[in-house]
Amino acid sequence: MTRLINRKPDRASRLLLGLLPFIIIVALYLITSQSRLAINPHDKLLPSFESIYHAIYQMAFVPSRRTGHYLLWNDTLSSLKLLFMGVGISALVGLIVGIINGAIPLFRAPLSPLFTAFSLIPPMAILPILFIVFGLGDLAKVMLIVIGVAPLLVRDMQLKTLSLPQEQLIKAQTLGASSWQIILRVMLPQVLPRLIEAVRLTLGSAWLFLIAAEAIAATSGLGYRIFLVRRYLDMAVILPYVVWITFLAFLMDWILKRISLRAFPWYASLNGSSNT
Amino acid sequence: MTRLINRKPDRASRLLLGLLPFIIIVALYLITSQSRLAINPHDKLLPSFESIYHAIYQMAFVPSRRTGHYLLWNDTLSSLKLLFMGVGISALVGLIVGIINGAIPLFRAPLSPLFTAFSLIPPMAILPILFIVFGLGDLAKVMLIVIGVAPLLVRDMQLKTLSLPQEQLIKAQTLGASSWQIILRVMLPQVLPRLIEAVRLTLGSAWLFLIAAEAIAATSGLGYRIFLVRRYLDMAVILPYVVWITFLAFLMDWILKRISLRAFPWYASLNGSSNT
Amino acid sequence: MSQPILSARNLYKDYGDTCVLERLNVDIYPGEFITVVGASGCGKSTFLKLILGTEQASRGELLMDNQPIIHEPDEQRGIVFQRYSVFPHLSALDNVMLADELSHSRLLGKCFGKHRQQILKRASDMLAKVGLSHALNRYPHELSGGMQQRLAIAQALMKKPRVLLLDEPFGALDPGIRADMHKLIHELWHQQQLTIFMVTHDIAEGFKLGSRLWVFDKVRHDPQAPERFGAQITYDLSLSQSSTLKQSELATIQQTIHQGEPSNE
Amino acid sequence: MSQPILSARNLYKDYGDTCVLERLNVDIYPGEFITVVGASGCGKSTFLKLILGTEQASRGELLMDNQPIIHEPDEQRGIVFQRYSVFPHLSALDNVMLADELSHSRLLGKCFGKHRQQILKRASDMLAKVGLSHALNRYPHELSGGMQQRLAIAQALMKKPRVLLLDEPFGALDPGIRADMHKLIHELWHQQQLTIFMVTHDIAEGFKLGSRLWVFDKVRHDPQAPERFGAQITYDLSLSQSSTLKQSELATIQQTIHQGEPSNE
Amino acid sequence: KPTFNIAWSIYAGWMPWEYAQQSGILKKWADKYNIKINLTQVNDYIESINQYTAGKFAGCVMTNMDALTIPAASGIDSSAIIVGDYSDGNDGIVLKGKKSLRDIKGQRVNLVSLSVSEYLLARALQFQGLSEKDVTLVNTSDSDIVSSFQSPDVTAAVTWNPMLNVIKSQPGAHEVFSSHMIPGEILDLMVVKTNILKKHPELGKALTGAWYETMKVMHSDSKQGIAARTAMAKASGTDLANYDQQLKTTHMFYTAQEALKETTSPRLKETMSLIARFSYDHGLLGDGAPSAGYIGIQTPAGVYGDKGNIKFRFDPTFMNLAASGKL
Ligand SMILES: Nc1ncnc2c1ncn2[C@@H]1O[C@H](COP(=O)(O)OP(=O)(O)OP(=O)(O)O)[C@@H](O)[C@H]1O
Ligand SMILES: Nc1ncnc2c1ncn2[C@@H]1O[C@H](COP(=O)(O)OP(=O)(O)OP(=O)(O)O)[C@@H](O)[C@H]1O
Ligand SMILES: [Mg+2]
Ligand SMILES: [Mg+2]
Repeated sequence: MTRLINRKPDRASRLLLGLLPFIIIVALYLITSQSRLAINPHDKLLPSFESIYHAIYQMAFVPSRRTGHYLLWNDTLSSLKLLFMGVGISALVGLIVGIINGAIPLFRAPLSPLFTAFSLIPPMAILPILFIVFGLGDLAKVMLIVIGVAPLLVRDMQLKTLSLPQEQLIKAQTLGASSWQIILRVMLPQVLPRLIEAVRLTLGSAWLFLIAAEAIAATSGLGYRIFLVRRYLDMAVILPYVVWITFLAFLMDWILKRISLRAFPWYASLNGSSNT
Repeated sequence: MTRLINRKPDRASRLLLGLLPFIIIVALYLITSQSRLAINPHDKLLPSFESIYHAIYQMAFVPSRRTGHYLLWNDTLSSLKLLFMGVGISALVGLIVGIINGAIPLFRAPLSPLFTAFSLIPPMAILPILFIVFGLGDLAKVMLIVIGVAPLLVRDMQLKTLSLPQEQLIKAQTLGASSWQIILRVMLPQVLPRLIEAVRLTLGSAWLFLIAAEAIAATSGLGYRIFLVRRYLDMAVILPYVVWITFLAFLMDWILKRISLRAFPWYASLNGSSNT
Repeated sequence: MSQPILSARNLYKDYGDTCVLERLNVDIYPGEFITVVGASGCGKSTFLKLILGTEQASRGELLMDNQPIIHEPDEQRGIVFQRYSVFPHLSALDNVMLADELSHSRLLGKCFGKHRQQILKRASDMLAKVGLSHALNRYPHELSGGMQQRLAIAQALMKKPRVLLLDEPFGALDPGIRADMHKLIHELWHQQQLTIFMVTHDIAEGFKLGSRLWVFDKVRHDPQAPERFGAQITYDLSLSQSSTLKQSELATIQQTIHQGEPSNE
Repeated sequence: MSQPILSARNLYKDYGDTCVLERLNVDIYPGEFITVVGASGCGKSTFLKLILGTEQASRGELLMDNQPIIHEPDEQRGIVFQRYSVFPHLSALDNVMLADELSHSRLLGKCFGKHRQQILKRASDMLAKVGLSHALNRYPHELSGGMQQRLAIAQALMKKPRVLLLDEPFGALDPGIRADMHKLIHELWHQQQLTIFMVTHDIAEGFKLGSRLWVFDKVRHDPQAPERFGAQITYDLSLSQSSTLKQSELATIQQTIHQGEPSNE
Repeated sequence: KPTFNIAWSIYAGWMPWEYAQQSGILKKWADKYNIKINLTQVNDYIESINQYTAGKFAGCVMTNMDALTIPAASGIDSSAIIVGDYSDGNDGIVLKGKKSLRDIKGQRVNLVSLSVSEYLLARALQFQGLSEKDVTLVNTSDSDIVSSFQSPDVTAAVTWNPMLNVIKSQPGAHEVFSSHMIPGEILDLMVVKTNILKKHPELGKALTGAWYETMKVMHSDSKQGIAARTAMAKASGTDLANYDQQLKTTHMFYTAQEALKETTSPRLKETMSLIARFSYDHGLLGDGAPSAGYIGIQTPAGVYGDKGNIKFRFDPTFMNLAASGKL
């Protein structure tokens, strides 16, 4: 009679148990979908797996009649491009401003409250302003991501920089380091792995902003497609797109984790949270 | 010639420096607004401070002729109600499922992968599905918040529970604690302050989801109002609403921080990150 | 002599291909104070975990009162670790009260009213014994390292464990405080008639405190596969006779312990 | 005797209303090894910070070579803390090379080619001196506590500091390793003709290592306002004459140090 | 009491529903037929139709085109019981800095894709002998089309009121085409599920009765009429003057007779065939649709398309009752 907290399933049963909820979900979907389709064969809400498969085939492997593109790949490419630009710019801003804020009190004093305020503004509320300032092209979408994500990264990098042990900075000074050298050789390398971690944490928001922006004004993209086909309730397209986006999000997270482990072997051991 | 990193402004200059960027922003606004209004006095894009003041007065202190409500307060109340419900339910789910996942391997095996998958789905993408499943009432809005926030909280609580030193759990067992007692007296109280912290971190997303949901289906609420007047580009209403939302977000964050410091005096000292 | 409280019979412990402990055969009798020294990584903590029940033997058996030992920590075996032994979210008093509260209230793990008063009384007495009467309501983070370890000991003693396990309990303390703790644990051992099993890095501590000293070390070495053979008990000294220990032997022990420290490689 | 390298003249240090150090008047001469003991919280680290330049005197002055000391850490004053003294993101070699790299490349703080080879040579030699030749490419987290402190010392010595400040450098180490470190630091002191200022909690360590021992303690007490008066140097012993120290005095010192530890309140 | 949920969204021609609810007219008629009607405002027009299709509402306001492409294409048999108005300039194409529709060639056009806006654009291009290939469509949410028009890189937009009015009033903006030029093609309807209507004809009666009473109030220039229109203006987020201007470009059928005339004319069938073809060409009838006439559309003048698969009906029964005063 071991305690519940001490009973540990072995590898195989863990795998099985892990698959279980997904199998249940799929089964539930199949049952409700079939019962709905039995009543109304035109029902689009919970399409059968055949129609979903057909839709995927159409989107991924048949060029669109209107544009000649393979829609799924085209949408993915265009979304990923914007996402990478937005997240890349945010990371750069977060890194530079965050380190400067953390390192130099004279910069921190004016910039820290500003970015704190920025990080509290819900970006969706200022969408109209964004469109007016940045137009309707890709720039506005990238900027929405940047405005939504960069202030968070700035704050995180600033905190991380500030949390470096004071002892290290003193030590560096006794070794003759200038402010610039301390930033470059002590702060920057120690803050980089945390940047990757922070980017991983904000990737969800970045996707969110991208989809929201694409829903509002776009000519392609994963979010665009979902909100476009919403006009005729085409769940056979929406569902695989959602799964696809989820998979992409998972993949990116995984790749970033790998990179961090590879590039900063000393980090994982310092900080248990890196395997979040 | 002290190093830049060692030059610290005193309290007064820190305050002044902190205000500086905000003053600059206001000044810039005034200048561009005036120059635009000089060209086109009907310009709605950057309204003068008088029109903004007038709009605030109308929204906050004159009862609407139609419904007899003070619109601003009415909107605030209705938004806050949904926000609290959504965040409250998420926190509860996060706490309960998170602790159970963290404590009991047999539950963790099936639930952890499920919630990880959930946390990767961008809620905006399934917005259309949500409305169809949960209808257009408050439920759908609350559910959007829950679906967006709860999986993150579950994962965070699970990690926090798992990160409790193994030594503590062993110690509790040598004191005769059952699994249930360990959850109740060792895990729960130690995880609670982290819950507050996690809620603070996800509050921004919660606002985002609320505003997005209100934009699609609502008859009152801060997000609703912004989307309603957006059609007329009524910046005199949008701008104060954005500032107001930002202020509310700040206030909530501040209150949660206070509560945590008060209720869990032992936590701050354990964990430097609580003054985030 | 009385029945042994713990006995290892041909005990092996492997982690995968790594053999950590090899063919241990040993008895521990009630009232003994066993101190254990050995190189870092030689398996001292592992043996302690076997007694505690958080690890299981790979081969052979570990008996408590001639019964196979329960494979889960329980109230018979108290433990004090080097760190993390007290609950940071409970005041000193609550930390010590916890044990009784748990056994009196199976559902809530918390007592109220008269019950609580009784438990409070017992806990205060125990805290007085370890010299913490003045810090009843402080949280662990408000206590110094030494005070935290006193608290951990008080907490463990509330259950009257048959065996008290200590894993380098004073390793993180300053020398002065360490001496105080030695006095305390020695007193408690006598007063409460405990059976104590203590792992330490400090050989002087081992000699000073224990009634019996074990040295863990590998007897056999395979240069190609260092993980092939495990550690055994190479010295088992009854410390009443320790005066007869030869100076050369002492030096050997000293060296044994330090060979695990990488800075001397 | 030569010119004092450091001298305190009527030195006071207050934090707000709390007086930490009170009217210090003292000289330190080149080549001295000063060990400082005193109760916890009595201001030992504060005095060290004053020398380091990270804190400034409230009244009076602190002179280095008869000049007001620079209010910022610089290359003349090396430091080793109890923890966090090495950079976790650099290998042992990089940690030690850092000092030279910084001075050769003002812009990048990183050297390449021939320069790098020279620096690498110097750094390896220094690491050999502290016995870390076998761990050149390991990261700090792969080193034991003792090895990390060796690394920190090697790192600080690369700059040939005029004063080497040590704040409880061995406080977190096990007794065996501590003894090794004592040997090392004593050798380095002789070889490199350093001036060392070392804070410690272990009075035995203080006596064993230093050429001069200070005891910090409050002379005056105001029971109503304990923060009113600061600590002074109550004993200043030249350890060549320490044999003349009376047994009773030693006991007093011992007691002084421990009165700061809350567990004895 | 049987209860029915009806959805509506903000649009000049549908604001009377809000007033009918506010003023108690709707409740009066519901009580008369002993039913309960819950009117729900949905901020996002498309979402309201989706909800109707998914089964959350018994009825919903929508245009003729959306009624065909969303509920009917999803197999939900729907009946339009009230033809409220047609857009008579309420939808328009606006160019920035250009005055002729021809100039639209090669531009990026911002509009809500697959909506009546795209239909309007397609019709306009037809007039010019152009096709949709000559422009690039940028799907733009209706609530953001106004703010996006402020940015210099947006030069062409198709939208409806109230956004159209705001955009038109921008300096340099010219309306080059509007629904005024295709009268009667964009109809605004009250659509109810056919099976519910069969079971509960009193729902149709109550809705129709309330609608035409509201029409009467709103059409007059009496104090009450102005008050009613002011309330509608407020509810849509604007003022009376602006709302009246929007009404000018909305051809309201203030009486049941007018509405009937439009509904029973053979032109309706032609219009619907145009729309069906447009929808088919754009894949709005679903991947499975073999032809434009795949979904049958019943009008008083006859059925367009497959008679065996009628999913969208113009049902003049209730307007007839209203016209003859039998409600
Ligand atoms: N869970 C585990 N899986 C694999 N190997 C382990 C595990 N736990 C311990 N070991 C290995 O077993 C050996 C003994 O570990 P143990 O912690 O018992 O040493 P120790 O004598 O307590 O050392 P120290 O003095 O450093 O505390 C080590 O080599 C360690 O790497
Ligand atoms: N920045 C500060 N602000 C206010 N008070 C401080 C500050 N730094 C130190 N003190 C106070 O000054 C006193 C001396 O601290 P200091 O760290 O010098 O003690 P110490 O002798 O090094 O103690 P320990 O042996 O514990 O390291 C303490 O009472 C401490 O609370
Ligand atoms: Mg161990
Ligand atoms: Mg100190």
